[in-house]
Amino acid sequence: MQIFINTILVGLSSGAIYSLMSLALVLVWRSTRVVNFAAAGQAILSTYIGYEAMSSMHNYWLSLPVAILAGAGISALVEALVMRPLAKRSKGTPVEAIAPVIATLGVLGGIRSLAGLIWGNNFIQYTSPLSSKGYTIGQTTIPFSPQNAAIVIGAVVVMAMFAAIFKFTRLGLALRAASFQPEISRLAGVRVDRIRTIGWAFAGAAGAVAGALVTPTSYLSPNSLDLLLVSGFVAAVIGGLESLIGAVVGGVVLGLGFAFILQYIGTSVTFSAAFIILVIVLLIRPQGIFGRRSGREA
Amino acid sequence: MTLKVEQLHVQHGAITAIEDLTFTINEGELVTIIGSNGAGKTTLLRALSGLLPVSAGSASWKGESILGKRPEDLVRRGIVHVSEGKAVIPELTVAENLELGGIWRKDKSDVAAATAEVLELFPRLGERLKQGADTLSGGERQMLAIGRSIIARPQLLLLDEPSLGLAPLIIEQIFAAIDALRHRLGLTVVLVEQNAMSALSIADRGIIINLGRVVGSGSAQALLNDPALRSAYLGY
Amino acid sequence: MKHKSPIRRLAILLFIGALLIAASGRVDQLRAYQGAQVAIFAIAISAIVLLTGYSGQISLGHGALMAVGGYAAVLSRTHWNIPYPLSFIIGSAVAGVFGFLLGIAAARLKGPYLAGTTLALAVGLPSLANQFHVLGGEQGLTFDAGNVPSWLGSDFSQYRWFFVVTVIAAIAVFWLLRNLLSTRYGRRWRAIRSNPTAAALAGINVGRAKVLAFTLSSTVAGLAGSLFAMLLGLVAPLAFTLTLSFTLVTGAVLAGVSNLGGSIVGAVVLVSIPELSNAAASHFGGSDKVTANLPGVITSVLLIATVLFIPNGPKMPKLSRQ
Amino acid sequence: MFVQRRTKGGIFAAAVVAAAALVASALPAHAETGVTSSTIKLGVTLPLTGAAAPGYNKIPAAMKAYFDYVNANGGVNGRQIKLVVKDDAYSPSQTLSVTNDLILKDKVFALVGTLGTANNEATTRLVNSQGVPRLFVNTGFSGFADMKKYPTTFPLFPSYATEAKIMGKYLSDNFAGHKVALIYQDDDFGMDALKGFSTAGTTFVAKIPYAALSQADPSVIGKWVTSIVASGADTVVMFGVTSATGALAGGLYKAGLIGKVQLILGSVGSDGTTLKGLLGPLAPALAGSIAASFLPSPSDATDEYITQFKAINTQYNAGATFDNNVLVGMNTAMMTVQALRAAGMSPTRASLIKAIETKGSTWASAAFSPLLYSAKSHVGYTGYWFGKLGLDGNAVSVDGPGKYTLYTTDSGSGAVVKAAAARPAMPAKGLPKN
Repeated sequence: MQIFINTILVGLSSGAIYSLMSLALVLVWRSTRVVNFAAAGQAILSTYIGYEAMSSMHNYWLSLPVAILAGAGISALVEALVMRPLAKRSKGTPVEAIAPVIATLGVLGGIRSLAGLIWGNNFIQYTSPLSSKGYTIGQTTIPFSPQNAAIVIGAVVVMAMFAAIFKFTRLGLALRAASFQPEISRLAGVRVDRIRTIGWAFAGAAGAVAGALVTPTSYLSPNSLDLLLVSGFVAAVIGGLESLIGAVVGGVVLGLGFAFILQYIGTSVTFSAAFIILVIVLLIRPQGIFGRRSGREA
Repeated sequence: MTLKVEQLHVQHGAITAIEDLTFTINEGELVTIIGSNGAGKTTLLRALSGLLPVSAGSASWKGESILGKRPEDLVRRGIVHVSEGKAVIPELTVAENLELGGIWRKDKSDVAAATAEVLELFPRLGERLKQGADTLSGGERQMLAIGRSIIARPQLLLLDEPSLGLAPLIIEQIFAAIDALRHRLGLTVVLVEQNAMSALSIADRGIIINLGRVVGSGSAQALLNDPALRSAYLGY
Repeated sequence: MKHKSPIRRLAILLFIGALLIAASGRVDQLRAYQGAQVAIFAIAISAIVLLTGYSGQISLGHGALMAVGGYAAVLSRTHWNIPYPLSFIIGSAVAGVFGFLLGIAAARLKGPYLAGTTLALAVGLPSLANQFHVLGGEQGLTFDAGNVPSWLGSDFSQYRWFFVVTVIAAIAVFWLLRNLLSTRYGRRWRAIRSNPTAAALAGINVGRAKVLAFTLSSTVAGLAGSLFAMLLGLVAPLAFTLTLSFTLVTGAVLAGVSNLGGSIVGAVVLVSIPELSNAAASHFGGSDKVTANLPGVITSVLLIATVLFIPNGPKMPKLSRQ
Repeated sequence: MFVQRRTKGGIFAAAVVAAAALVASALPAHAETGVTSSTIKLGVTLPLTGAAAPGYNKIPAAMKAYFDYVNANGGVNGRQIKLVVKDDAYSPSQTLSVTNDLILKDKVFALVGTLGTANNEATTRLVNSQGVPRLFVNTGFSGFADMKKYPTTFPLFPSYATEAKIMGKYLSDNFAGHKVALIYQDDDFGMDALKGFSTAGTTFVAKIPYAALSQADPSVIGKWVTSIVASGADTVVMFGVTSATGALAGGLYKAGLIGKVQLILGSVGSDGTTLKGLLGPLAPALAGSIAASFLPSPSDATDEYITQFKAINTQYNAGATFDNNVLVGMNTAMMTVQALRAAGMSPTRASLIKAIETKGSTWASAAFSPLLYSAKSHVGYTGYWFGKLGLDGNAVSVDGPGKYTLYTTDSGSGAVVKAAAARPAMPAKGLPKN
């Protein structure tokens, strides 16, 4: 019983971690219909900037907003300097759907190399004042720590905040309209270019939250978020790509599925587990848990 | 105080879609552009609304050039283009589609007023405000597209094939609505139509283009009565 | 445009191949190796072009399909001691069967969902080698390509021989694919790509055509994997990483995606960009951090610039410029 | 006049030819690849970028620093050593590509310290066909000692199987009656270890495999801890890479198990400095852990090898933090210098290999273990000592500072022998005179 509960807690806490990256990917998908593999790179860079901020200010909480602003800025730059010109140039060509994917991979590689160039290919600690020691209930220490709680709160806050922006604000309406029908949106007076950049900036901010909250549970290196990118993308697909709630639910489904497979089936399928979970979900719902049936193709 | 198009030239890759097009439309006029498929009608509207780059010539609205401007800026100057094919966003609700029409406007009370006018004109939209636009019929979608454009308080309305794919009864309703709107709001309207009969029935004038050039023009009445034009472009 | 006959195509390809093979005697071993790399990449990229450019499906998992082909080739050669050209055919066939099964699942998935599934496959599949003893674990299994045929003479280097083998394979693949694409299958795929709904209305079984495309693409990827095993002399999980899958899609984009001939250009660019970056980086020098990471920065900048400025691949159709 | 001059010229020419012939007879028929009258060029491949890079990327700079030091002191028989470093990002196909460059373009004399099992496997065909010596490969895979398959390859590190067998002996000597759990990487690295433990007859209450690099995922760490708790283990053997050791420490801390579970770490994952970077303020969580090593502790100020290497590091390596990776780099470089010296005034690839086979076992190196090089064996080190990690993350021998007890054995079924550690003295100023 204890093992079962622990497995659930492990699944939930890692699910929250996947959710944060998943949110960053869904936010970009919603605003420009691009799977942004650069998200991990952007989050790495913003986390390094957060690390620098903490080194000079000696306060994790003050470094958080720095990292988030940096993440938003980096993401906006990537959109304005690379993705927007590319979208215009590749429009109507056979590569329209996948050239952006390649561009984001290029950005990912570039940022990783840049981070290595500046900070070196080493492990760096970016620590939070929150304990990573699990809460103690009676005699037992459960595998859920204050830092995990911060991650869960972070995921929920990011999800709720952006869901509210999308649902209740004019900016949110413009973001949705611009992603579904850019041309009609422009004809309705939406400044689509600017709106897309804002969409990317939001995603960058979400990614920065992911990087800054997750890194204290492990370490920082140019490649330290690589695995999270894969889990985050799989979680986003499970959730249906469109929906922010789906991103979080997808993360939790993946986290729980992963924890249970590791515990009860074995570690021999560690890297295949994501594939197995994804196939099961997509066999039942090819458009993901919260995806629209009419969702357009990438 | 007019829409003035002079020697307009639009290149579509290697194909010249519009070649040396010149015409003038006076304020408050409803002019229909008639021509066969591929004559360059849609290209013309897309060029005027800033969706397509123009290779030569000039176009001005109220004395100011409208070329080289982005569509979202032209909307702010009162030039609103309702593009071909029931230009609504199916993923949004009816209410959201309407809200989008006034999203850039500062005067929120007037947006509310304009929205009320649209709902009065098209009561069926009012009944379906919370529904997704993808649940609407073709005619309702066209109403929604036109309604959204009205909330922007346009001066010059560019309408592309509002009758496309609609049943005759619905077409009649749509054209009646367009006619009512232009009179009530004092709109200048450029109406591109294949369905020349219906278009001419509400238009003041018609301009006939073919292969990117103006090949004829005249009052709606005169065009309807010109047998040569009738057989060549009106199909009867 | 007049269609070239299959025979004429073959003649042209054979002529190009003969030229290449003759030229390979005039370059050093290093270039011969890179030539073989280009040929293998061209085959693997054409697999993606077939899938993405013709049937409109996206795969981020072709590295895993190459792994299937490579492992099958190595195992069949080691355990049955068959000649290695035959092991290539077995490698292709096994990858094809695998691709058929995957294709059944893939046919009902749209763009990003398929991308996610194939990505998860690329991450998961190669690591399975550690679970089954027969697959050799982390250090992998060696592929014994034997010696260069003796009638070629003693100064015919092994890398030059690999170049000849891979060029012949590439010619065979290009010829077969080219002919296939001008049959009704090719037309069906193009129809599906440009408008799946219209294709379905026109009576094309979209699902079946997509599964066929996936199967064929996997077969070609399996061949590339077998040749890769030969060139590398081994199969190991680390040789078929996610990076390889990403590299192949990158090559396909550089190839213009819907252009088989572009595969070769894409492959050349893939092989030459790292070389250019290293050459450029070596001019700067500096600390270890710099020398290790500068090539990566330059590679990424070149890649982004290439995608940005030649988004439609090498053969940009002149008509569609706006 | 004219005739005379011609005659004189003729004599001069004849003299030159004769002299040249004399010189030529003293030299091999042709100069060896990578060797000139003033230089010897060597190559190394290892991950400088990518997930596997941290830690390992310090090795080449340390090797270069030692070579620079030797070069500044006259080089090897008058030749300066040049090291060409290539990044393979830990991908075997990249290893082959850059090794092609090293052998066919840069034309190195030998490869030194190339890292990774699959990576070395991928270049084996090339290395064998070109007869390139591949010295002191950086992997514990026992297979590379197979002289038939890898005639020019010399492993240096003890094999993982050896390490596990020795650890098993240590456990039965010191932890009899304890409940021991094992965490291992479920690839060849771990399989070799399982083999060693099974030869030693060690029994575990739980064996927890994990896939390489999966330690970056929180669920995997959660699973380790859950399994440890469920098994009731009071002792945990970690046979993984450094980032896995770090992740385990984090997981145990999270579960409140620090101080309740005795950790025993394999040599691959117990470098104190790297662990400190990984764990930051959590680093003291590892204090009290027992670690197996074959090299002395990088922090042992009483060790003559360490103090000498540290001095070289300060002067030639921009004072990089002296850790196990720097030590490995310097030690490998010092072995290489001795091999090159022993290969003769006109070293050839054949003479280099012969030199190691005939004299390699006598050379000075930092490890306490003997070297088993001979004409019949390419096995390098075979022994380990055990240390306890302090609060600073550095290991101190369990027998007290500077007192090393060495356990030696082979990769097969041979017995584990316990002895006081002994090794050749550090050459004066760290410059071999073999």
